Order: sequence, then C-alpha cells, then structure tokens
Amino acid sequence: MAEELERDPEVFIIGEEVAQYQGTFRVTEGLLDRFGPKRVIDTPISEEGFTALAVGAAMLGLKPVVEFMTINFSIRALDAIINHAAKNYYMSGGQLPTSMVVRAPNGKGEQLAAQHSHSLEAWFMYHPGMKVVLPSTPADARGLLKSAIRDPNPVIFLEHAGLYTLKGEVPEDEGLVPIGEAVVRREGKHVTLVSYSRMSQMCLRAAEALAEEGIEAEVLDLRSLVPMDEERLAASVAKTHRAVVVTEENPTCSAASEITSRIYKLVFDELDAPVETLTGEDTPMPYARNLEKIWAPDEAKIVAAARRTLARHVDYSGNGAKEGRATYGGIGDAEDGRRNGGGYHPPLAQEAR
Amino acid sequence: MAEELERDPEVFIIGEEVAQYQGTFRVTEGLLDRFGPKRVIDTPISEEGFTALAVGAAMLGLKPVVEFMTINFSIRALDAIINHAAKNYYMSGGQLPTSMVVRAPNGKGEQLAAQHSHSLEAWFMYHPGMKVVLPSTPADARGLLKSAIRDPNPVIFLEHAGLYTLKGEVPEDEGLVPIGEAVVRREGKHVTLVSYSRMSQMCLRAAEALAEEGIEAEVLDLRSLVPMDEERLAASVAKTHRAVVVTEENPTCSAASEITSRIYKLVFDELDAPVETLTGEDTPMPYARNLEKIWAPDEAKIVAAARRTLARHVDYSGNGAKEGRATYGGIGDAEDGRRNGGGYHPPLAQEAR
Amino acid sequence: MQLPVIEFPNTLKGLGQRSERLKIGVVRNGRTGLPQKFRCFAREPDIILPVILNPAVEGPARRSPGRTVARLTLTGPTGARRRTHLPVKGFLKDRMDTNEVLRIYRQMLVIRRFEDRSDIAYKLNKIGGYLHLYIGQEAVACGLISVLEKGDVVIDSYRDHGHFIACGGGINEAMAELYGKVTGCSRGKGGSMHLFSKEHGFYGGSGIVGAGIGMGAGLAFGLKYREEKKVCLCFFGDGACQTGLFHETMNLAALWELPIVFIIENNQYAMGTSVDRSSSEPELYKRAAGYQMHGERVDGMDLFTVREVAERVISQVRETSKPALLEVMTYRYRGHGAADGAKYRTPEEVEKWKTRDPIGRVEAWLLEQGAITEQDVERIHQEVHAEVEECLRFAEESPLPGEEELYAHILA
Amino acid sequence: MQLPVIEFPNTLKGLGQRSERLKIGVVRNGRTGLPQKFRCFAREPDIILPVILNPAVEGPARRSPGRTVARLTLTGPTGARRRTHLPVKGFLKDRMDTNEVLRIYRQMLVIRRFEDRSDIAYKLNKIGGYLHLYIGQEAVACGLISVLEKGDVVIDSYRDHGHFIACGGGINEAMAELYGKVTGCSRGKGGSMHLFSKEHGFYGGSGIVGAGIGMGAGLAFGLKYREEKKVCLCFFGDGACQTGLFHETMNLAALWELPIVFIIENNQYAMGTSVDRSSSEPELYKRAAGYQMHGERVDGMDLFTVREVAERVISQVRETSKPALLEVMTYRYRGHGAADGAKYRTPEEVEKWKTRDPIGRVEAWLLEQGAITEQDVERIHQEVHAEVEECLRFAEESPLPGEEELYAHILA
Ligand SMILES: Cc1ncc(C[n+]2csc(CCOP(=O)(O)OP(=O)(O)O)c2C)c(N)n1
Ligand SMILES: Cc1ncc(C[n+]2csc(CCOP(=O)(O)OP(=O)(O)O)c2C)c(N)n1
Ligand SMILES: [Mg+2]
Ligand SMILES: [Mg+2]
Repeated sequence: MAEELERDPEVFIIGEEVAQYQGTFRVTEGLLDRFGPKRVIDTPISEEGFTALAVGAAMLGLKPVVEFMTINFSIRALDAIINHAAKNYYMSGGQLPTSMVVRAPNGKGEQLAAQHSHSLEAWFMYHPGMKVVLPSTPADARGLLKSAIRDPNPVIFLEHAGLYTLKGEVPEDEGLVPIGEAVVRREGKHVTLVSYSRMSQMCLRAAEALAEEGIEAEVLDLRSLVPMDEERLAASVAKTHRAVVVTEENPTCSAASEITSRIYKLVFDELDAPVETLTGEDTPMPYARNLEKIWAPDEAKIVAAARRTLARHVDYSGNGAKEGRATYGGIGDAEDGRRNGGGYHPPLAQEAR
Repeated sequence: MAEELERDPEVFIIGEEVAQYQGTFRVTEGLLDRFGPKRVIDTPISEEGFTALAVGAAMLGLKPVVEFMTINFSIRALDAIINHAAKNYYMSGGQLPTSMVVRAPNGKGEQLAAQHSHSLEAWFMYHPGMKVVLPSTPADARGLLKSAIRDPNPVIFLEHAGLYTLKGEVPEDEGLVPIGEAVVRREGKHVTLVSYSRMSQMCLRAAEALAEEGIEAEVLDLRSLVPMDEERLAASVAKTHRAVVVTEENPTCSAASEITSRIYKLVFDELDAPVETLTGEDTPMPYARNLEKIWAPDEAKIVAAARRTLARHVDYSGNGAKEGRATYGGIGDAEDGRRNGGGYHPPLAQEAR
Repeated sequence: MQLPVIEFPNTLKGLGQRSERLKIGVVRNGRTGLPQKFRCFAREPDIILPVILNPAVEGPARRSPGRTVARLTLTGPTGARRRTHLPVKGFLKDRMDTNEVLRIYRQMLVIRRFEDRSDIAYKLNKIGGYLHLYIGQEAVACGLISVLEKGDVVIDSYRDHGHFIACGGGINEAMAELYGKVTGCSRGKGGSMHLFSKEHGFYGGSGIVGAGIGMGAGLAFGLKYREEKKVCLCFFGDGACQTGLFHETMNLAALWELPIVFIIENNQYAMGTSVDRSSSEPELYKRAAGYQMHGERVDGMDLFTVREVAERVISQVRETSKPALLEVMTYRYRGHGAADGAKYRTPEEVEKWKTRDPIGRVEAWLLEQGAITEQDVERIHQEVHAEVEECLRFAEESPLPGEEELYAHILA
Repeated sequence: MQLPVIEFPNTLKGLGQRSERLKIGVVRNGRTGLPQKFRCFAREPDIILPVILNPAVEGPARRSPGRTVARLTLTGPTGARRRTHLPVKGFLKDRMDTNEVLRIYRQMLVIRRFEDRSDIAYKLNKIGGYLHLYIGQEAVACGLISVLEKGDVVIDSYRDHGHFIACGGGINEAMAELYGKVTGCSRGKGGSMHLFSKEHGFYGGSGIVGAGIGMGAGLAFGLKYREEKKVCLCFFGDGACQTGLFHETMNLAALWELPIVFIIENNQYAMGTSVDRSSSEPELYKRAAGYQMHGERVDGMDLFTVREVAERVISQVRETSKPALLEVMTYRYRGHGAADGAKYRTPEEVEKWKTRDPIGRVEAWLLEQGAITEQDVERIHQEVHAEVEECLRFAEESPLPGEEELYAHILA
C-alpha cells in the first residue's frame, strides 16, 4: 500500500483505526507517520458515512482505499457501494467511473460468533459494476492490491484474518498481479480443487494428503471472482473430469454455488461425477470452539469430498449412472473409477474462448 | 392482512406511507381507518431505525409486519435483518425467537432504473435464520402472508409490483398456504420450467407457446426459496430430465444459480442436458424502455431455452455428448432427443427424503 | 422578503478593522416586535443584514424599504461590543445586477416550462419510471447555484431537473434522458432520477433518499484534498434529514471541516408525510447545533433572500472550509411524483403557497423596476416555450440506445 | 460528588400543590462560582437536587455536606416563580437504605472480580473470540439498573457482562457462556458479546456497534404498545453515537414518545479513538436537543450520583413516556478488548481516573458510616472471590455443546 501511496498522491486510506491505532490488524502500520493525517484517515464509527464520502471523492477522481475493520460492518454501507460506487458509471452513461478499493478481512476469525464471521463475496458478486478479488498469498495480496488501486473500477478486496500471519515470498519488482486470472497452485490430473483465499491454502494441504493416497489433485486458486477466469476453470475441470469447490461461506446462493453452476455450464459433458460443493454449514456461526470447528471446511472434509467424486462407477449403458460408494471400500480402488486415468485432455478450454 | 390484524392484537404494520397514504401500492388501503394509528404506523425515512425497532418489538413477542416501500430500501436495514432478526434466536441459545414479517415489492418495475429494480432474494437466502417467500398468485399472496405472520421466524415476504394487478380466485375460507411447498402449476413431461413470483406467470405463458409446438413443459412454482421444496423439485426434473430455471435477478450468485446447482446435486444422473439458467442480464438495470425489455427474461427467451435443453443428442457410447443444435432444424425434431419420451419416473424423489 | 443593506461606518469604530468580519450579534426588529435573529457581518462597503425567517410568520416580508429600524449588538474581532440601532437603507435587489436577475428569471421559467411539458409527456407515456417535478422550488436551485464559481460542484436527490439546468446542463440532453434516448445526458440509461453532467459540475441525482448527502461530503473532501478553495452544494429534502446518513455525514463534515453547504429543501412533505409527522424537531436547521455547525432557515420562495444568504454563506464556507446547513422553506406545487395526486394537502394550502410564487415575484419586481416591459415578458415566455418545444422535438427524434449500450459502462 | 437533599416547604407556598412536580429552574452555586445548571423538582417529602457535572471540572465534588448554598429559581405548575437560596441539608447517601448500598457494592465487586478472572481465563485461552471488560464502569450499570421494576427491560452493546449480572443473570451461566459451554446462558453459541437473559429482562449484547439502540426503541415500543408503564434502559458507547442508527432512533423515540432511557457510557474512547476525534460535538448529551429530548451529563464514577439521576429520570420517563438521553461519564481501566494494550492513553490519565474508583468510594463511605467494618470488607471480598472461583469451576467442568446444537435454534 505504501508503494501506491508513494506513486499516486491522489490515493488515500480511510477507515476506523487505520491511522493512530496502526490498523486493527496492523495492515496499515506506519502509514500515518509516513504519509500524514491527510492521506491516512481515522474515522468515527460511521460506516455508511465514510464509505459514501469515499464514493463522492472517487467521483471527483481521487482514489480512496476504504478499510472496514471487518467485512461485517460493510453491511451498514452497502447502499453506498452497491447503489452508487457500482452503478454511477452506468447510470451516468459513462461520465463517472468510480475508482476505489474496499478492503476488509472477510470470513471467519476465531470464535467471533455469528455477527463477526461473515463471508460476503457472494453479496458483492451479485451486483455488476464491481470487481471482487480475494488473495491467498502475500505476493498476491501485494500484487493484486496494487492492481486494484490502479483499476478504474470499484474493487472489493477481501482479505482473510487467518492469512495475515502467512509468510511467503514477495517479488522485489513491482510484482503487479492482474485481476481476473486464476492460478494453478498445484498440478494434478484426478480431481480439481477449486477455491480462493484461505481455503486455497487448505486445498493445498488436502492435495498433499490426497497425494499420499495416490490421488493427484489439481489446486486452482481463482483469486478473483469477478471477473472469473472461466477459461482456466474449464480447462482444469475438463482435464480432471471432477471438481470439488471449497469456500468458507454459508452454502445457499454462495460463490460456491455460483462456481458450481458455472462448471456445469462450461463443461457439463466432461464431468464424471457431480461437482462436490464444500462450504461452511448452513447455520449462523456458533461461538463454541468445538462447534465452530465442525462448521468450517477443513483438510479432512476436502479429502473426503475429493474421494467422493472419485468413488463412483460410470455406466455407459445409457441407464444412467449408479452411486459407486457401496462397492468401493477404500480410496485405493478409486483409481478404477477414473476414465483413462485422467489422461484425456479435451480441447474444450480452447473452444471456450 | 386485515384478517390477521383482526385475529391477533399483537400484529402491527409499520413502514413508510402505509397508513395515511394508504400504502405506496395501496396494499395497506383502509387499514388505518379500521385499526387506528397504534397498529398501522407511518414512519419517517429511517429504514434502519424502524426495522431495528420492529426487531426489538418482536423480541418482546409482538408481531411486526414491516413494509419497505420497495425492497431496494431494505439495503439500509440489512444489519437489523441479517445480524439481529435472523440471528438472535441462535445467538441467545433459543431464548429469543424473532417472529416478524418483512414485506416489500421485489424485482423490476417499469423503467425504474438501476437503483430501484433489485431482486434481493439471493441476499436473504444466503443467511440462515429466515424464511424467504415469493407468491405469484392472489390466493398464494393471501395464504402465504397469513402463514408468514403466524410463523415464529423472520419471514422475508417478497411481492412483485408487476403482480399487484393480477386477478385470481381467492378461497373463501382461511386459505392458509403452508410455507415450504412448491406447486406444479402445469403438468408436463418434456422439460421442467422452475421459477417463482412473476416469472412463474411468465413460465405459464411460455408453456402454452411450447405446447403449440408439441413440447409439454411442466411449470413448477417454488413459492418459497427458504425452505426450498427439494422433493418436488427433484421429482419434477427426474421426470422430465431437463430443466430451465427462470428468475428476474442478476445472474451471479443468484437464487437461479442456487436452484441450478441444487438440481445437479439432487438429480445429476437424471439430466439429459445442462440445466438452462435464465435470469436478467448481468448489468445494472438500464432506464431506456427498449434496453429494459432486452434485460428481462420473457416468454420468447424461456421458449428458446426450453428448446435448447431439448435440442441435443445424447450419445451413450461413452465419448461424451455432443451439441445437437447443428443437426436440428426445427423443434419438432426435439422429441427424438428425449429418452423414453419422458415416461421414465425414477423413485428418486422418495429416496431423497 | 426584503434584504436590507446597511451602512454603519461609525458603528465599526472601536470594533476592529473594517475589513474583518464581525462576530454574530443578536438583533430584534423594533417595529414589528417580532423576535428575529439576525446574523450580521461587515463587507466592503456594505453591511448585509439577512433575516432568518419563518415563512409561517411572514413578518419581515411586510416591511417596506427604508422603514425598518434594527437594533443591533455588534461584537468586533477584538471582543469589544457596541449596541446601536440602524435604519435600513437599501436592499439586495437594489444592488443586484439587473441582467443577472433577468438571467435567473429566465432560467426559472425554463425549468418550470420544462417540468410542465415533461409532465405531459409522462402522461402520454413518452417518459417512463418516476418523474419528480421541481415546480414551485425553482428559486432554491437557481438562487444558490447562481453564485457558484467554476470548479464548484453540486450534488442532488432524484428531484434533479432544476438543479441540472441551473448548473448549465442542456435541456435537450435532459429531455432526451427522460425519453430514454441515447442523446440523453446519461445516454438514456439513467432517466429522470439520474441526470449527470460532469462537465457542468453536476454530480447527479440519486434515487436513494439521502444518498447524495454522503457523496456530497466526499466531493467536498476531494476539493479540500486538492486545496482548490472550491465548495460543494448538496441539495436534499426534509425527508432525507431523518436518515442515518444525514447524521453521519453532518458529523464527518463538521469534524473534518469540509467545504460544503448542506441545503435542505424543506417543501414540507416527504411523499405524503409532513415534517411534523417525521421529525421530532420540525425546525430542521436547529440540528446543526448538535454538530457545532452553522445552521439557518431561509425563505426559499424569494429569489433575493436565497441569493443573499447564498452569497454570504457560500463565501464563508469557501473561506473557512467549515460546512453550513441551510433549511430553505419551499413548496412543491405538484404531487411527489407525476403520478401522485397529493390528496394529503388541502387546495387552500397549495393556493396559499402559490401566492408567493418565486417566478411571479421576480417578474413583478423586474417590471416595477422598469427593467423589462410587459412586452418583454411576453417575448421571453415565448422564447422559453419555443426552446422547450425544441427540446421535446430533439428528444422525440433522437435514436434509442442500441443494444450494445446494455453492456457498456459497467466496468471501465 | 455530593447529592444534596433539601427541604424547602416555605418555598413551595404559592407555587402550586406540593405533590406536583415543579418545573425546571436554573441554579447557580454561589460558593464555587461555577455555573452549574441544576434541574429541580419536588418529591414528597424531599427536594432532590442533582447536578449536571462535568467531571473535567469536578467542582461540586469538592463541596462538603452542609456547606453548600444553592440559589434557585423555582417555577411551579401555576407558572408562578420564586427566587430563593437554600442551604444544602443532606445527601442522597444519607437517605439511601444502607442495605441497598451494600447490595450494590457487593454486586460491583462481583462484576469486577468476574472480569478480572475472565481476563486471565482469556489469556489462558479458555475463552475465545473477543472479550470486552467492564472494569471501571461498574457504577453505571449497577446504579441505573438498581432502580428498575419487574417488567422493565435492558439492552446493551457487546461490553455486556456487567449489565447481565446487574440484571440478575447468574455468573455461572455467564462464565460458562464465555467458556463456550452448553450450560452458558446462550448455550455456548453466543459468547461474550451475546449474553442474554430473557428471564431477567436482559435482551442481550450485540457485536454491532449501536445496534442495541434501535432494538431498544423496539422494546420500549412494545412496552408502550402493551400499555404496561414499563421502561427500557438502553446502554451503548460514545462511539455508537456517531452511527446513523443513533440518529434515526433518537428521532423515532422522541417522535413517538417511547419510554426509553438512552444511556451513553462515555468512557472517552471508541477503541483507540477519543471522543473529540470522533464527534464534532464532544458533549454528546447536547445532541438530545435536536430531537426535543431531555438530555444531561452524569458523573458515572459515583454510584450515588448515578442512582440519584436514575431515580429521577427513570420515573419521569415512566410517567411521561418520553425518552431521555443520559451521557454518563466513565472510564474503562483496561483496553478495549482483553487483547488491546491501550497505548493510546497515558498511564497518568488512567491513574487519574482510578483515584475516583466507583467501588473504592462506596466502600469508603460504608466504612465512614459505620455500616460495615474493615473485617466485613475483608469477608465480603472473600465471599465474592469464592463465588467467582465457583463460577470458573462450573464453567470448566460443564460439557461442551453437542454437535446437534450446531443446527438447533436456527428456525423456531
Ligand atoms: C432510502 C429510501 N427510502 C425510501 C424511498 C422512497 N421515497 C422516494 S422519495 C421519498 C420522499 C422523500 O422526501 P424528501 O426528502 O422530503 O424530498 P422531496 O421528495 O420532498 O423532494 C421517499 C420516501 C427512497 N427512494 N429511498
Ligand atoms: C458497525 C460496527 N463498526 C465497527 C465495529 C468494531 N468495533 C467494535 S467496538 C468498537 C468501538 C466502540 O466504542 P464505544 O461505542 O465507545 O463503546 P466502548 O467500546 O467504549 O464501550 C468498534 C469500532 C463494530 N463492532 N460494529
Ligand atoms: Mg420534502
Ligand atoms: Mg467508548
């Protein structure tokens, strides 16, 4: 962020406790000292007010980076985001692009209970006019944030408190990461694990566990949900013929549902098993530690879901498929269920262009 | 509504212009005269305030019926609905059920442009703790509203301005319609048209047009999205093997996406064609009459989508399916593409219980 | 309402330098006995003495030039105080450039005619959606916006035709927008509630009550950020004052000293709800005090009053970069939208307000002054009519937006 | 702060019946010369004379019993006025039942000990999520809630342990909730920010700043709807006053005359943001005027002051069903949450506030009065410690919620 503040004097940061307190999660640490109170601005608890203010400043051409302490508090500011930031450009017939970034930690923390654990990507995705970006590594966080700040559109930039302590290499150069490109974090051929943000780290761990069982899972990190990289998504699933979508949301009308139905739309005929959609449970987030643990997707659940996609015979007789689970005792057998051992690469991805 | 106000003195109506003005869409006409200002209450333009107030009253045991002039303005009140009405029961470990109804016209009007044309069912569906109900006939509107008012939970009751003028029979008795039951509005065997609210009327018209071409479409009106009647949904699609989901939303992370991915989850192996998902376009709502018309799903688009589900060969050789559109000139041929002429009724719906 | 201009050089002696602004004093009008709070400051070479007026009382409106005596307590920058009373010697309208008055008069006429004709077009189903007319309130937008400098900005609610035009937006583009044509200012994609003209510093209408309040503060923030000494005028309704965003924004603007004038166009109703049914404090300007912000009530049916206050307050906001809240008392002659019969008001009430019609009064004054003749009036009306007919023709004949417009301007 | 109780039967003559409330008069304290606004009304048999106190000034706190003279202007129900000055003859604490004081003293001790121990449990990772401690603010909840009747209700923010306990909620259920155990008041599903006890009229904490303000008005609305003559106490922080919901609710409550007391616990900070950095009007109670609502500042470090104001204001709200806003000046000794080091405050500032510790002062007074001995103090402390240890044991040994709890209580 400091680099962007340095680069463009019209970039400013605004939010609760971003300045003197150095940021609730210390993301904005040191920025006040370096750039002063004109550009790093503490606000009262007026989410709608300061967000609408940022939208107005963006209409004038400034580049606000709005921080919500957590995404949960953006609920108070949705009108400014949805009805104005995302629509002014359209409603004005192109006169007023709104270039701004809305940053916040999104998703569950640790025992923060029902009101403080929302994942809201699906809400933002529903409305056209914004990009929705969710990095999962330090390099992406930096590279995507830079791209977001330079983007002429409103960009919803959702971080994850569970990732703030993640260490990783960050390139020395500009390291811009373009918005809208998914990345294969691990190659595989038997099943694609589709995710983003914290869950893509979880998928990597699950893929390791699966590898021990001889299942080579491909891990696709979408990184951006709007725009979604349908090309890479289709290519990967067309290669593996199976997909597990993993997110940390509530299940209904979620990004996971959307990704799932997109996969069907893109590669219906390539699928050998129903897409497994793995989200949090369809409950408010409980406080109790043991319940919260059950709530969230984890390595074991991902492994189990991946196995399910593999544990089914495909019957080509035309009488429809049958669940194969009953006849398969162990996952070692699952290999048999796969067609051509995953070696079949249809040219669908290219066609989809 | 009058009947419920009569029945239970703890029911009251609160919203902008519901009393003296007789309701923006005259839905609450005459209620002020009959029940007085204690129970039919005009509010200032304070959506968050009066909604939170209603939530508090409901915590005490009263039965508020909150009206938003249109659902668009509920965006200001989402914190009260999502974080309190829907979660107090859970967070209090069962101490505080919140029995209230949130009513509003939802969906597009006529040329109301980007800010006044939202369909927000998907947003409410995302969060557990509420029911989401969308009637499409006068009898349902009455019967479901009564059930909603008597329901011990928050019920989001989404009407449609385009349906207020719809005339229809209303039973003379209590006419309660239980929440959570879909209804087959028209029987058919070739394709299921799944929808709710205004689009289910549109589907009925499309089904008529399809019938002229010899295609018998089944029209399923979900009526309630939370809870969703998965049993009837699965039964119908398992019967027809094809589905078109029609809603008046933006496409991404929509109720339509959710219904689509549920269909796949429920009856993956029964499907002979990808589910066609037909929504509004992925754009803010334009004002211009001609653009607004293109934006929305209509009879012709539904007919075309239904045809697409039918216009594909299924190749049982195991080499994957191919698009059949190229070889089919007319829809008359589509019959050939169907397996057993739709006469195959798997017992899946029963199994799903 | 007369706005006296007073010279009192003697009074200034001992109070500090002439060129500096005097602190506020409390003034009672000795003649009428009505307690009126005047706020008073010195300008070279005049002292402007505007009046906070409650139009329900209408006292000061009946005073005539030269007959008023005001008793003042003046406090100078040194803190020294002096009591005095002064005869009122002149009025803003005597001081204002006739051509400027004429220009605004004509602008108000254009707005009214534009609104009248769009109402008809709406009823003929040429225009869709909602249509909120500005008829009756013209002096508010025209008076305030007329004192802006280049680079100042304006933001508004959905009742936005008048402000768009007052900012200099073309009526062709406005009418074409209402018709949903691609030649409209927003390419037919916004409609009545979403007129925009970045070129003229008009940052649009919004259909969400109160939304412009928040964005307006953002515009002002931006102007200050760029150190431009520009101001933002932010127009909204009495109903919008009951939204949470009003409170949050007033606080932010005062706390951060943003150069913005919040203008409540108090037309007494929010749809069918009168102010006393929606506000626990019906004198809305009083809420400014809770933010340590300057607030005052203004008669919005009189162009000269509006202009007077506008000159004073806008220059004050520009100089100090401290926000102000104006509650401008006005009235919409028509229903809330073109489809609203407005049965919640009595015909008498409407008629009473019409007797104070802002256009009629300026017209009468121009005639009285001999600045124009009855013939001029006739001619100007005809010109305006022709102009508006032309914009209807323009809108009618313009093409619809092409299908490609549906997906244009979503992401930049 | 001393709260004088004054008898002035003579003064009442000619002002109307004794039993009726007197209108507010303005009082200046002749001795200290500090301008203090006293609000004054008659009760049988005493006149209560509470003080609006700015704790920064701390003038009245230094007066000692019997030495104060207050000059009053009293206005009776007939409108007749009388000027007088009166010696202060007594104090609330002389009048208050010692047992009641003792009960509240013990309650404050329980809260403080509870908080201290939960802080440790948090650091031992027995408690998760956020933990907002109430240490330092005990007199606010205890003083106000102590005057409630059965059927009155309370609603709160996330800093809710103290209020839960003051309402009568069991500390076992509270601690078990913090531990996430099924024996917790919310079955372990709410945690620290979501204590609830419908049984004791405590309608919970909420993690969303300001949310309880709106729901509190709803509770009050319900009480009035049922014509129950009950009131709602609604507690929230200084930070919450900058939310839009504060404004919308204040307006609704005043407009509809809801029986609610809004209580700002002004502990000077919202997380790291001091009031003057978040509010354009740092004297928050003044905003009440913008809603034509009664507002006043109260010293929240003195139990007797709080209790005094509580008695007067709550009974007034109960009778008139008009809301009131109290800004209670207090301080949290710890950080915002148990994880916050609170570096944004100086140690001197914290120490200064601790010298006015609400528990210590009541303890001192009880000792002075001879109501308790040093030995009693020792014993009470030990009892309280044992009680709190017991609740920790209870929490520790209680079972976790079963898996079936995950899907329980979503829909009724
Ligand atoms: C948030 C929101 N709530 C409700 C509405 C519906 N609505 C449109 S205009 C209006 C009345 C506004 O009145 P006021 O602010 O006084 O402006 P006026 O129409 O008098 O110019 C209402 C309630 C809306 N557009 N937005
Ligand atoms: C809407 C919202 N915004 C931000 C937060 C994060 N937050 C939690 S407590 C707090 C400070 C509140 O301060 P105040 O109202 O003074 O209460 P106090 O903590 O001092 O008791 C903030 C900003 C929140 N919980 N909800
Ligand atoms: Mg109005
Ligand atoms: Mg605080």
